[in-house]
Amino acid sequence: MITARPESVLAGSGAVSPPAAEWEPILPGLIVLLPLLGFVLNGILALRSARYSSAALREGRDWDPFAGPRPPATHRLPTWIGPGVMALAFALALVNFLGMMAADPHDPVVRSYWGWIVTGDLRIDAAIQLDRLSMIMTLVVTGVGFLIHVFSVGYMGRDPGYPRYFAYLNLFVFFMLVLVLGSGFGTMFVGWEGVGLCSYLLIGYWFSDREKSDAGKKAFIVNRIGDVGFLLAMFLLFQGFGTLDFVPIFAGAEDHFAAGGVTITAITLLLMLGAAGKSAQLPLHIWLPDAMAGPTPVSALIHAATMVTAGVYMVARSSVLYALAPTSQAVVAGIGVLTALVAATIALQQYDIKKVLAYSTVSQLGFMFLAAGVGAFTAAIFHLVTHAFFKALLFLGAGAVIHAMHDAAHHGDGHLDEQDMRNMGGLRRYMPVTCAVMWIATLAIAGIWPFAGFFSKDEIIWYAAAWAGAESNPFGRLYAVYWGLALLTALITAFYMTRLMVMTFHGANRTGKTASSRLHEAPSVMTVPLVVLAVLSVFGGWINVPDALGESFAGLWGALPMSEWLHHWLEPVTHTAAGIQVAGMGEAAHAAPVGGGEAVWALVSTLAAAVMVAAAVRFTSTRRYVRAAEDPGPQGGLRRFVYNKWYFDEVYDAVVVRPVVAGSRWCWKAVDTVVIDGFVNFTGNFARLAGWATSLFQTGQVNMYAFVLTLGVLVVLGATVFL
Amino acid sequence: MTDVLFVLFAVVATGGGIGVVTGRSPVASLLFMVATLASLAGIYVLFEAHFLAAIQVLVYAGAIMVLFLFVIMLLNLGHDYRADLKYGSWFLLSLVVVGLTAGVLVQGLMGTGETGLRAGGAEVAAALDAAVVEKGAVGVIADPLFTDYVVAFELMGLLLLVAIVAAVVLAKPRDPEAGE
Amino acid sequence: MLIPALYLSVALFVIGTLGVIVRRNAIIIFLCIELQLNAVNLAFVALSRYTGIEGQLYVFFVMTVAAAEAAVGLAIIISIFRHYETVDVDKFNLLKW
Amino acid sequence: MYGDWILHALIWLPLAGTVHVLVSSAERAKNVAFRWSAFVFVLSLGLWWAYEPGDGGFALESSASWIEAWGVGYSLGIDGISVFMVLLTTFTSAIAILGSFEYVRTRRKAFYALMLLLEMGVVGFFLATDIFLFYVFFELTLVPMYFIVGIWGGERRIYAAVKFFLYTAVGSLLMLVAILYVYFASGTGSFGYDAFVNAGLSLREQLWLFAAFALAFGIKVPVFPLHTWLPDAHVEAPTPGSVILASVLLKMGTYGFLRFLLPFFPDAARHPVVVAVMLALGVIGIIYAAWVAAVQPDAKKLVAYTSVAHMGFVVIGVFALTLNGLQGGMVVMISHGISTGALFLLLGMMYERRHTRLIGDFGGIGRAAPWFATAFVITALASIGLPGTSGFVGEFLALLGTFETHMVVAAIAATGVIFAAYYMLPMVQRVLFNELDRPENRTFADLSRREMAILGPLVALMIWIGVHPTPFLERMEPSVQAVLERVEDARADAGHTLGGED
Repeated sequence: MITARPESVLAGSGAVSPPAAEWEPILPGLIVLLPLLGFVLNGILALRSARYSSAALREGRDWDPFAGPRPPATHRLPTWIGPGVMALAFALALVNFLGMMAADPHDPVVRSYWGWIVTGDLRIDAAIQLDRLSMIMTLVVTGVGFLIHVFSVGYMGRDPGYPRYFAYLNLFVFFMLVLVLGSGFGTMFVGWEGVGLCSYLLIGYWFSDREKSDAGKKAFIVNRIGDVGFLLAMFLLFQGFGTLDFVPIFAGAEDHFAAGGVTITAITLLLMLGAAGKSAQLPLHIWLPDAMAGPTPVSALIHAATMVTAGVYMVARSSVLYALAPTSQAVVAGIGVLTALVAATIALQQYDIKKVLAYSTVSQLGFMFLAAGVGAFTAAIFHLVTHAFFKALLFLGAGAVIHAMHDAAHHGDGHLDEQDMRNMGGLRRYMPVTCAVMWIATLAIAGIWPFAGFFSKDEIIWYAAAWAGAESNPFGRLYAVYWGLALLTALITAFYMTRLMVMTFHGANRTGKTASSRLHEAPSVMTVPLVVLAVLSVFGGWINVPDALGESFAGLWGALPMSEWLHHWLEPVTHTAAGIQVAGMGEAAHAAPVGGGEAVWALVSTLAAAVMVAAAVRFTSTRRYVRAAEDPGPQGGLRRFVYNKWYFDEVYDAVVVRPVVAGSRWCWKAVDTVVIDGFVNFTGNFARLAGWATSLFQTGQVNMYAFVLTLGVLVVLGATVFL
Repeated sequence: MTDVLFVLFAVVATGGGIGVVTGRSPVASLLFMVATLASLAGIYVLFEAHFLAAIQVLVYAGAIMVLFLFVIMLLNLGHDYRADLKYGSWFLLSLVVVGLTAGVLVQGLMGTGETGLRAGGAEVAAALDAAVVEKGAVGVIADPLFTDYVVAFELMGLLLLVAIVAAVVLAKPRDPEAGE
Repeated sequence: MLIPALYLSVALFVIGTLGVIVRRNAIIIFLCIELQLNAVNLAFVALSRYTGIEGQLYVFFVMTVAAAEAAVGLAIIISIFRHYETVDVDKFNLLKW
Repeated sequence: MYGDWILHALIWLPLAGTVHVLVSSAERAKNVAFRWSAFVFVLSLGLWWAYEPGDGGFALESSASWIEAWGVGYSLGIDGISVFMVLLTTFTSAIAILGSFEYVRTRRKAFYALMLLLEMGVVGFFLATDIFLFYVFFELTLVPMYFIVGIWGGERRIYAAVKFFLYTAVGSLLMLVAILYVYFASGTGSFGYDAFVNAGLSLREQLWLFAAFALAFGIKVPVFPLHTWLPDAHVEAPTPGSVILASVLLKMGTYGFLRFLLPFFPDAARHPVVVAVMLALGVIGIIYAAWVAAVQPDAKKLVAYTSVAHMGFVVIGVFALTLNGLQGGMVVMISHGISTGALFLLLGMMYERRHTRLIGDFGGIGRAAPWFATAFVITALASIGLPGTSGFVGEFLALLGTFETHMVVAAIAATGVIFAAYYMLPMVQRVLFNELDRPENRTFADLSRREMAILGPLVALMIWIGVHPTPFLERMEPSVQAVLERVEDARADAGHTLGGED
């Protein structure tokens, strides 16, 4: 049943292909299937428990599964099933990863299970591809996913829809793994839309709330706009290659397309449209902040660590194609850096703790696209990984804060928005662990040495500079601008993150007297994942310490064999793209950055970030905040403009949504009802009118009938006789 | 001789026909009709159709006309003597149309009939006469009726049966008590 | 004699037609229809001398149909009369709905 | 074991069922009808194995003379295209009958008799290989549907039924003229399928005849400007009527495209103007219907318009004249039959419970009826073509096939994917999600066992076709290929035809 496709032999037939060590993955399909199993089991439990709640609803009483001394089995079992399958999947992924490291294979291993769509010359297999890139992603998805599942046990433990929550979450991981492990664009698209579905379901998890289910819907529809781009790109690829599998496409792309040709540019731009939808990049970023309506662990898993990075993964996966289309790369980088900047400015003025983090995510994703746009695909993946660690940590930390605020709000005086930072302040006293780990994440995202974000973000900015300086880069000046914007954004990032921390954890408490007495640290089932993620946020960056830094700080780094480990690990995946880029722009692309060595830049940027952090601490802590209910909101044009998210939603509403709805109404009321049905009914009425006119001849007078009959006979006879 | 008789019968038949149309009372029209039927029976004899002539008188002039007469009397019609003939422009118009129809028919007869029909007519007539001699006036009709046309004949019987039932059902006075 | 008989047939037929068109009394209309039938019968009988015995057979059938028709038709007239107290075809228009 | 008798049985057994229903009591009618239809379905399942794809020609053929003087035959046969249509018909008929148990409460005998009669007509239509016979069955389906809408329908049922009847009749009469023209032009004195395929028509003739056939089938499909009968008929029809209408009757149009239109008039079918017109109508149908659907207050009308959009994918798939496009069109037909049928059943269940179809009257049903909501969401997702469900496979292939020959058309049609979400998700939200603010919705009963038995197989099929469509694709491929080759062969020797004419 399980057979290796012969194509796997063809893989990497490009430049240098050292004889690959034989490597047999252990039950790779099971990694994907385990979360699906979890979904099925939890789904059954969810449907069972829903029967009880709906029955109670019909009888007009409330059903609280946690009323008794022990919750029912439907609410106990998911605790073990949900995180359990994730633990197993992670363990299996880890085993396979270690096996891969040991064997160090050069070529991807493709496992095909069945022919999914097989017709004519089209063959899309239900197949998974294990290579260095997909294994890294699998580890992130299952690893971070597992931690978030564990955190969810604490966060969602008292929710009546507990089993349903885990069913969706497991289903999401399943689709995410399909996306990551799929062996071709076709398979990837299954995961691509599948995660969109789960995102839809999870954002609208509390579906009785209109706003939340609106947000889910918005996410789905905006994602679909991107998906159309993905679809069309697939069609173009199929037309070019007759297949959608990664291996033959990437192996043949160089021979097939002229660098910078129209087709390849179209393909990559369309793919970028898909990526922009999924990863919330500029024209299509509007859904992600709304998506914060979902439970906070969902925001951590889907809207920070994994799903939204799918676009980056896809672009990195298609590195060969992008390397062949410099124009598209410029567009990708431009979209990325603009998104990063816009989102960062918006984050400056938000008060909702999750909204700040959401815009921060959009901004960081922009950085990843910038990386892909400057050909630094490894850096993109590197930032993706570190971002998964520290952003998941930030979201989960925010979740812990909201969790505490939620309990406080229940006992507080009057209405209290539990996510509004103006209602927080001074939480450090109540939740020291959360505060500590979130500071680590903040320093990581701000780019302070030696936290994870420093290495990854710095690499991106460095590459942008390198491309701006590359002599034969047709868009050199553009890249210089990008580089400047990226730097600016990095500084803003440090500022708004510090603002968030100070507003939440420091200064005076604004929760209210009665409420603040209920504030508490999260239970250990939530804090342990936080601590694990904090550790990863510190050390995660060490997997790709630049050689330049390694040399400059030889004494410090000599002990670590990790120098540019990720870069080397991904080499088989990215070397074709790198080769193309080197051929196109010369070695300069990877040589000296603008004005000086890498180590110098690293130092400067760390210092700059540190200054921003200090400035933000000073600025924020000296400012007096009032509670949300009493705050009139930001004053002044620019602030209001930023606070209202640059009015993107309003503009889209006026330019897209309203015209489409109005057009729909017009089609219905005018075209369908008046024009087409008008014509149809006219023919009907015309026939009726003609019938009425003819019926005037029907007098009921027999003599008349006989006369007309005779007349008819006369005519017929006359015709036969005389004609 | 036959020609004379034919002319006589033809005149009576035509006159009777006109009488039917113009008769002032139903009974008068009926009697004119009987005259027409009788003279037509005479013409049938001239054409050697003895059996038809007989049933023309018996069934048509006798039975059917009497049925008409019964109905007229049953309904007590004809006392008002109201002229139910439509005079005026309607009559003239009808006359024109009917006249034209007659003209067209005559034209058709003159154009195609004579020569075509006369040819070969003699042998058929002779054969027919021989058959009458051989089988008798009834036999000559009965023979094909019960052989080649037996299905049609049986259907005729069925039709008559249906007609009788229908007539009974239709003419039966509706009993208001039955609540139909 | 054939051709004169056919001319007579034509004459009787059109007279009958005229009667159907211009009379109001349903029974007389009916009689005129019988007249038309007889006109056709005459043509059949005349032509049977030139085409064969079938002409006479048709006359036989026509007579039978005429008898059936008379029975049903008169029954209809009776039932109409019961309802309308008249047989003037201008007084009722059952053929119009 | 399975000989040509199976085809005869599939046509005549529903008729036997009709008689049986008529002689049984009104109470038992539904059970009798369901058993007959279930029996027919089980019998037809054998075709899945009995039909061997082979060269794509007709299998299990049988032929008898019917009206000898005109060369009319009672000829049946099955190929990779019709086998799925027949299975879909027998399957949805059984499901629809089962789904009508609660809905139909008056004149039950007549209703079930008509349902079985309808099944017979549709199966006959799909199996006939004689054009005269096909036409007879084509018209035969019209009558039961007319009565089903007209008697058991909603308030404006008469208008809807007459509209449905007249629309269809207009098209089919023109087609009859066209059929007779081909019959006389072919000069073989036969209504057999091969005689029509090899009629040797000139391009000019083909274009006119194509127009007549396309009108008849286009009304059935329905193609864009001819679609307004559909929303009315769907809204007024009783649930099982809607199910059959959407699942099967619409497929008669697109099946007609594949079976008759393309093979009979290949030169016309690939005439650039014709292709452009048909593709344009298909694309307009996709976008336009999606837009109109999105603003419907009546859930049933909304789903009715989505049918137009889905069938638009079939139209572009077919007239792209590529293997993938045709295959995709076929899969969309099957998938639409299942998912839209299921949607109509779900709407019927909503109507049975609340006696309203207005979307605004619902809200928060997901809390009151979780099983119902689950089935609804899965079906809606299949309808908008989420990968892993049947809808995706079809739309993907149809779009891919179209893209191969007409890039711009496919690109525009692909936006239909967005608009599918635009019409479907708001309905899902407003029915299932949002606040449960109406007290009468609190007692909205969840699925009964019978309803689960109805929806279960449908949902399973949606997922099966979505996950593993290959058994379907490989069975239909040779026949679809044969249609395509017929069109392309004509292209090969069309040089002189084109030169000679016009």
